Formats: sequence, C-alpha cells, structure tokens
Amino acid sequence: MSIANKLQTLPKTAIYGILILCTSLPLFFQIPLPNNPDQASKDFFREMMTLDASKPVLLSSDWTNSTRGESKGQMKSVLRMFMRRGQKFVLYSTADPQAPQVALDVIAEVNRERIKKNQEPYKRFEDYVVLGFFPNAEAAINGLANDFKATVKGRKDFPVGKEATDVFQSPVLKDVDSIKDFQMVVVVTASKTSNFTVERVYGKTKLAFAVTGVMGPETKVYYQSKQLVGFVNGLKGAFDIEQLMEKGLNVDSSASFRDDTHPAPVEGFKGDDNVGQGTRYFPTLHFAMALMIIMVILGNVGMVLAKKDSSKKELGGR
Amino acid sequence: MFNLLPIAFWSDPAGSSALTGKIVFGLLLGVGLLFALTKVPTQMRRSIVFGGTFLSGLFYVLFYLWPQPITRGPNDVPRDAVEGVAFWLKDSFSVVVNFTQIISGFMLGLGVYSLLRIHLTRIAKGHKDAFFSFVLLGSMVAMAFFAYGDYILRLDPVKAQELENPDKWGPLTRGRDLLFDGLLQQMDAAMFSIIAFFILSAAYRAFRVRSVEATILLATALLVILSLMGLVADRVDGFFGGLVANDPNDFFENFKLTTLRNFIGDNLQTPSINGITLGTGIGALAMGLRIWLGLEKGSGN
Amino acid sequence: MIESWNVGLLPTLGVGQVYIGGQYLANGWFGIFFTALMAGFILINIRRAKGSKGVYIRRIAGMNAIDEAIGRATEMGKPVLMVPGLSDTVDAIAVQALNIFTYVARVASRFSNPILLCCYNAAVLTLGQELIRDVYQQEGVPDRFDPDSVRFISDRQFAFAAGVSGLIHREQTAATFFMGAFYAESLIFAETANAIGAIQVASSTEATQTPFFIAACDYVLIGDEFYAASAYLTRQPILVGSLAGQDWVKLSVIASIVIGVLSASFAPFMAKRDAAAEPSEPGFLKLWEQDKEELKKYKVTREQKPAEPAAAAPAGGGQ
Amino acid sequence: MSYPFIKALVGVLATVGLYSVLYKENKFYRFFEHVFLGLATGWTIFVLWAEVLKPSWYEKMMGTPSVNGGPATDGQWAYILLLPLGLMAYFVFSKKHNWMSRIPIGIILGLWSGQQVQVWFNTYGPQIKGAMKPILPSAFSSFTVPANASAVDVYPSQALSNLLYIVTLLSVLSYFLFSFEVKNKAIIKFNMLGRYLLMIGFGAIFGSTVMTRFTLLIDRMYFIWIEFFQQQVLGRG
Repeated sequence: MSIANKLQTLPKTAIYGILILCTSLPLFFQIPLPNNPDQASKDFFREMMTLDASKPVLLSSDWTNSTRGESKGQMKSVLRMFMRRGQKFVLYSTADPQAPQVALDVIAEVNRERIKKNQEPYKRFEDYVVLGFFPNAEAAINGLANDFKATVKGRKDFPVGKEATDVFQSPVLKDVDSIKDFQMVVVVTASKTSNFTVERVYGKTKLAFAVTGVMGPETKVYYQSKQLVGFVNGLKGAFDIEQLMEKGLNVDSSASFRDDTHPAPVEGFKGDDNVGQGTRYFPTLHFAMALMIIMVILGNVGMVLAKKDSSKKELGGR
Repeated sequence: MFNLLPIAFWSDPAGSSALTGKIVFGLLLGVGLLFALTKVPTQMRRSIVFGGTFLSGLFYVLFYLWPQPITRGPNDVPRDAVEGVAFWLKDSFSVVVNFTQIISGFMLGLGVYSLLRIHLTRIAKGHKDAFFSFVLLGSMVAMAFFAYGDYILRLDPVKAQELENPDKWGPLTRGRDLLFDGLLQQMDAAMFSIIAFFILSAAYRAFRVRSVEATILLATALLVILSLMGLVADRVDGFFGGLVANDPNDFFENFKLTTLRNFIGDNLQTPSINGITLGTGIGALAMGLRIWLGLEKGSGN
Repeated sequence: MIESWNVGLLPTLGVGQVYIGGQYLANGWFGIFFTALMAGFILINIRRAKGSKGVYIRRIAGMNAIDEAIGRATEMGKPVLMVPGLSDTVDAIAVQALNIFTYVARVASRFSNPILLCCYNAAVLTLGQELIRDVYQQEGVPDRFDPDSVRFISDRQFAFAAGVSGLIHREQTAATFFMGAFYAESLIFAETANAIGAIQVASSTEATQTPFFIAACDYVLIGDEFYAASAYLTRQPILVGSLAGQDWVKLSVIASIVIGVLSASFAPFMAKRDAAAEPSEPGFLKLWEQDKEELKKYKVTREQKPAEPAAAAPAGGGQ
Repeated sequence: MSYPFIKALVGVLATVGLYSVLYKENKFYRFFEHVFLGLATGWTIFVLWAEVLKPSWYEKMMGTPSVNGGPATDGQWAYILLLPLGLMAYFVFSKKHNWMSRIPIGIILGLWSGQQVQVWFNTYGPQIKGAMKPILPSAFSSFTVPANASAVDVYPSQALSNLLYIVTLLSVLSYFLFSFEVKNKAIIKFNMLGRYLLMIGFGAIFGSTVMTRFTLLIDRMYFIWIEFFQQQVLGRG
C-alpha cells in the first residue's frame, strides 16, 4: 500500500490508542499555559467578587457526574469564591434528583480544604441552605421566580447536628421574600435549565451562568443581549476563572489580567488553592485538539497525494 | 355561580371515607369502561380513538383561545359563564399537564415485559447469550431492590439524616450506593465520554477537501477548534492585536481567532440553526394539526 | 365580554402563581391571529390536495437511499435496524419516525428480511408494535411478524446507546435507520454502524446533532426534510397537501421577516427626523412581542367565595 | 480492601469494559452492557414510583395529611381514572382487542398536538422577531460600534453582520421549500447558498462540541489514572 493510501486509512484502533495517550499522559504533568480570559469570564469573575457578602445568592446546581469534567471545575471555583468571601448562598437543583448530592460533595471538598488551612468550615443551614431537588424544571423555575415563598414552602434542611428544620428559619433566608431579595442567581448547568432561568428570572435580579461547552453558543446570545452579567463557557471558562482567581483583574501586578471596559481593580486569591479541573485539564485538552487537527491534515494530505498518483498514472497510460 | 362543578365534588380530605369511597367507585367505573370497550363493534373503534385524541388536544387549544380575565384573586367567584369556563380551564391546567407523564408511566410495565420476554426466553432456551440475559435481569432486580430499600429507610426523617453520614450506612444504602453511584453513574459517564473517540474518527474520515460542502464544514470546524485552544488563540490574537494597537476599526482586527469565531457564531451559526428550528417547528405544527384532527392515517388513529 | 386574549405562556403551574399577570397579554391577539392563519394555510392545502393529484415535491436525496439500503440488507441476508429517536414519550417526532419505518418494514416484509426496531420508551414500543404488525397484516404475511423485533432497550440515554451499539455489533446489521430526536448519542450509533460497514440513513430533529450525522452517515435528512419524508414516500394527498401548506407558512414567515427588516431599517431615520420624540420600535415589530407589564394595570373586582376551609390550594413543586 | 477502593474499582472496570468495544465487540463489553441495561431499567422502575407516580399521581389522589403543622392537601379521586386508561396499552399483545392500546396513545398524542398549537407562537414568534434586524447603516462616524454609541443608530459593521444574518436565515428557509418547482436560476443559486451557509453553521457546531466531548474523556482518564490508580492503588495524594 502506498503512503497516500495508508495516510487515508489509518486503523481506528491506532487512532483511539493515540487519543488515550494524548488525554492521559499530560494529566501527570503540570504545564503552564498563557491565557487570555474571555470577556464573559472576566465579567463573571468581577460580578462574583463584588457581591455584597451580607445578602444571599441563589445557586442552582444542575449537573451530575456525567458532565463532571466541565461542570465540577466551574462549581468548585464558584464555591471557593463564595466561601472565601463569606457569601451566604441558597442551593437548589431542578435538572436531576442526583444533582443536590453531587453539589454537596463539592461543598464538602472545599470545606476539607478550609479545615486543612485552619479556616472555619462553611456550616449548613447557617452559612448556606440546601432547598433540594424540584421536579419539572420549567414549572419549578417559574415558581421560584414568581412566588419564591410558596414554592419553597415546607422544604426542610439539616442544621449541623440537629433535626430537619424549615428552611425559612435559617439566617440565610431571614430577609428573603421573593427572588428579588437575592443579589444574583448563579446557575451551574449542563441542561436546559439555563434557558428556563433566563426566560423566567431575567429582569428580577442579576443572572450569571456557568455552562458546558456545548451550550456555549446558545448562552452567548443571552450574554450579548445583556440578560446575563457574565458567563463561564466549558473547560476554557473554568480555566479562565481559576486563572483570574490566581492573578486578579486590573491589579497592580504584571501578571494580572486587564479589562479595559471596567478599569476598577478586582483582587483574586493569590497563592490560595485556586487550581481545579480547569487548570488540570486545559493543557491536556490542547493535546487532544491538536491530535484532531493533525489527523484531519494527515487524511487530507493522503487524499491529495493519492489524487496526484492517480493523475500521473493516467498521464503515463495515455 | 358559574363553576362547572363545585370543587367539593372532586376533592375530599386525605384519609376520609368519602375519598376512599369515591376512589373505589372510580376504579369500578374504570374497570367497567375497560370491559365495555372490549364489546365495542369494529366500526365504532376509530371514532372512540379519535374522540379521545381530539378532546385531549382540545383542552390545550381552548386554553389558548378562551378569553381569560386579567386578574383573579384566590377566592374570586366567576361573574359569568365565560369566566366560569376560563376559571375551570386555568384550575384544571395543573392537573392535565401531568397526564402525559402519568399515563406513559403506567406503560413502563410493557417495556419491562418486552425485556423479560426476550431474556427469559433466551435463558429458557439456553441461547448462547443466556448468561448475559441472566446478568441483565439480575442487575435489574438488584437495582430496584436496593433503591427501594434505601428509599423506604429514608422515609423516616431521623434515619434519613443519620444516613447523611456514610459510616452509618447499612447494607441497603451501601448496595444502592455501589450500584447507582459506583456503577450506573460511572457507566453513564463512560458511554458519554466514548463519543470523544468517535468524534475523532468521524472527523478524520469525513473532513476531506472532497467537495465544496465538506471543505466548508472542515474549515469552519478547524477554525472553531483552533479558537478554543487557549494557547493558539492567545498567540494569534496577540499577533494581530499587536498589529492594530487595539483599534476596533482596524482591518487586522478581523483576523483575531476569537473575533472570527464569535462572528461565525453570531451571524452564520445562529441564523442557520434558527432556520432549521423554524422549519421543524412548522413541521411539528402541521403534524400536530393532522393528529389532532384525525387526518393522519396509520398512526395514532 | 372579552377583555383580553390569553396567549398562554407555558404552564404557570403549581404553587399559587396562577394569579400572577404573566399569562394575560394585552396585545396577544396577534399571536393567536398568526397561529390561526398558519394553521389555516395547512388545512386549506390539505383540502386542496385531496381533490387533485400530482402536487410537486422536490427530490430529497436521502429518501431514495431507503430502497437501496433495504435491498442491500436483503442481498446480505442481514437485518435492518431502526431507531425512532429518544423522545420522552410518543410525540409527533416519534410518530413521524414510525411512519417512515412502516415504509421500511413494508419493503422489508416483501423480501422477508428481518427487522429490528429499538425503542427508548414503552409508549413508543406500544405504538411501534401496533404499526409494524399492521404492516405485516396488510402485506398478507402476519406470521412473519416477530413481536420481539420491536423491542424496548432502555429509557436511560447512555444505557440505550450501549444496548443499541451492542445489537449493531452482534446482529451485524446491513442497513440502519436513525430518525427522530437524537442527542449526544447520535455519534455513538452512527460510528458504530459505520464501523461494521452498514448503510446508514439518518435524521435528527435536533439541529445541533445534524453535523455528526453528516460526518458519519451515508445519507442524512436535514431539518424538516424529516417531516417531508412521509409525504415524499407515500404521496398520500393529505400529507402532500400538508407539505404544501407548510411551505405557505414558511413563505409567510419569510415575508414577515422581510417586512420587519425593512421597518427596522428605516426606524433610525424616522427617529432622527422626529428628533424630539422618544425613540420607539416601529409598530410591525411590536406586534411580535407581548407586553406583559401592561396588564398588571387592570384590576377586576369580583364577588368573593365564602371562606371554605377545605379548598386548600393544591401544593405542587415541593414534595 | 476498603469500600471506597471497591467502589472505584468497579467504576474503573465498567469504564474499561465499555471502552473495550472500541477495539471490537467482546464478552467483557457484553457483560457490562447487560449490567448497564439491567441497572438502568431497575433504576427506572424505582424512579417511576418514587419520583413520578407517587408525587404526581398517588399523593394527588390520596391527599396528604398535615406534617409538622404544614398544610394538608385534599385528595382528588378522579386521578384513579388514569389507571385503567394506562392499562389499556397492555392490550397491544391481544389479537382481538389490540385496538384499545391506541386510546392512551391517542390521548398522549392529542395532548401533545394541542400543546403545539398553544406554544407555537410563543416559541417561534420571538425568533421571527429576533430576525427583524436593521440592515441600513444610519451612522458613519465609525465602522464598528463605538463605546458611546446611541441606542438608535446602526453602524456599518452592524448593518453588514445583520445582512449576513438575514441572508443566511432566509436562504436556509427557502432551501427547505419542498413543493415549489424552482426554475429560476437566481433562486436555485440562493437555495444552494442556503445549503453552503448551513454547512458553515454545522462546522461551527462540530467545532464547539469537540471541547466538551474531549473534556469528558479527559475527566474519565483523570478518574482512572489519578483518582483510582494514583490515589487508591498507589495511595498517593
């Protein structure tokens, strides 16, 4: 077989093997990458870091383990920002009955980090409240948006070491009557709940999303129409946020990122644990994507060579 | 009073004997109906199926078309018959909206029956894959058993709270955790991520400069991929950014990868998807009308 | 006495918010008018086509491949695999997919070629059983129908994907048809079938999955070619008429967009001419949007129900 | 062996088992495929009652008593009528009464159809309106939109982009016209353009999906190599 043919018909198993190598080996190394965060990520970061810590935020966690690669990194960064700033928040899910548990696992992880550094862990019920899962996403989001109290009525959460208690007895929900009493609704999602949230909640309070790469294009439409104050898109977004947390925005340092549209400085958490899925996976993603580009090029080179071969033969035969 | 039927007729307090009586009556009514239907002459069958379809569709159409009063308080009484119907439609909506889910829920047994039939036959006949059929049925029973067992434990709020702590798990919760979190969820993630292999081999095979269409597909896809590689985007954008000194009106600004990707996304991808969605939306409307009005032959009617 | 038309936003369900003015739309008449007009176009054309014959339908490449694919399966003596998508319950997408598959099954039954229909949920399974059995009955070979050829696989997305891939591998299907609502798993099916060299005809109503079918399948129906397929295959007057009606609807949408574009384009100039006036949207564009705030101004007082302790609001949402 | 180790181990085995189909279909894959199908159906059987029928059917029908001072809800008996309706589907395997299975299917389809009419304008009206963009530039002080642009004015770059948007949308729409025999060359070309523009859209979707799909694979590899191999087997980190 000629090289041209070989290039065009590489065996699938070989291609798959190389992909496994490309997505495994780089995970063992820390590879620093230059980066320029998307404007949407910068906006997301600034809005999250300038929240008023005394007023609660509503956090929707609508992802499960099957999209862990992108969503977990985003979720972890969001939680780190909340907990380090003492931001009270209320957690709920509408996408999947499993979602609250997955979110609680991430909260536990960040809490372990805090304990290691001798910081006070975030206390359930006092610092954050878990409303749980609401079936029928569209109706539930509509309910939360239009009549928060009635929709949440009867929900219970567990104060540390105590029995289940009505969520409205929690200090977090003390001054909350409607969704307008939340400063912001943050949605970390891998499903359509982001669309429902924009449709129902926009205009009542600020919205910021963290979505998977597949949902990036449709979410961008809302960001451009200024319905979202910022959004984080897939793994790139997760990486952006982790970098922003490390380097800060418009801060007095050469490493800091710049944002000319809002020149006010926003400090990050320099030197703290800011590494997450984004930093770990993003370099690896480069290898995988590069492999894809190389494969496409090889296939085309093979095709062009084969064409040349056959046209030569034709000429020769004449 | 313009209420169609007083609420008191439809609902009774939980646990009351009136409620139980009405439920039993309803059940008997349903069974009677089933029996009556088996006696229906052939020529009437079509009309019965059509009638059911039409009436259920009519609910939503009426809900859409019937004039609704602008505001309504929780204890308002309708002022006339039009408002009476409007109130009734509105009140029934939250009931009707769950019908699809409930009715299809009752049908799950058919799916399970289909599985049992195929796999039990295999086991009985000693088919070469009989072992796998056994595995399938076994894991089905195990999952349902552990999931319900754990669910029943957690119905007790004190116990539920205790189970938040993994050290206190009994065999039921452990089993559920192992089967659901340890296996099912992991397999979901594995199957989801297997797409990465296929996306690579599909791109390798299909992205050839063979025809105009394939070339367009290839070029756009590669451009978007490059723009998502932070390193490449950073270098290319930095290069062109340096040329133009950040004047948005400069010609070279257009060559920044991220600008290009956004431009394609906003002005080509969005409208082409919108165009397709509009088309399928119109198709669905036409299909809906045909089914609702019984014009579609061969399917539901 | 009609105060306003309700343009029913999707369910404002459950919990107490039934009363909030969201779904009462002051200028909602346009939505109803437009929908009714579009529905009218479709019905008029169905009526029109019933009388006449031979309404033109343009060629759809993927459709002609169906016979070829089944033919090849017959030659090889291997089964034809069909998947009517992953709709949550039976909806028009699943029905349309099954309509196309009845055609496939009909051709296959004539050559006594084995078929396999993989269902994602029990409701689709029920309808699939009915329709495919009917086909075999109409063809006069009811005993050739194997109820196990229409089977339930799983109603969990990736379990379904694993199950269907396994079947494709084990049965070595010669022709595969994926039609209906497909999501991320589309590529798993398409590449698996490609790996064993099956001819594939595919279509997803999800625009975001079409590129993957294009990359991996032999023939792809794009967008609403899927809805046109049954009219194309059977030439039933009702379906053909409906297709013509759909085209009228599309033309009305195109016309609306053109008018809207013109009216939006001249708006800035008008605003400049009447510099003093507040800039506002031109009337035609306003028709397409429903002003929800407007309504909250209206208040109607009604007689109050005597306080009934029993009539508690149904609790939705929370459990 | 600790429980977390066993849990991670079965996860890894299952992942490797399912991946093995990439090489070829084999018994290992077949085993995990059947486990997967079984578990999924078992879980559905559980979810059907616990998350569908119980809250939205049984509790609505039976009502719920007051818990910890919360409000009690009344039971609505008529919900029971849905049960025989659902059971009619089971007649599908009967030779004589199989037609009855079409009644519940017909009702589900009827509900679906009615909803199409109900939501059509709300879904597509805004999309149609969104396409009504101005294509005539009205301000020429800058080619692109400056930071201090007025809300009314349309700048040349905007007008161009909008034009492209509308041409794409209209050509795609007209590509999907089926019942008109087009002989006009210009329209044929316009439809062809529609097809090409569609391909650009599809290419862009393909490209942006790649990131998510690869990330999920990387995450799986992280699970196998770091979370399982490095942390559980080697006991590091």
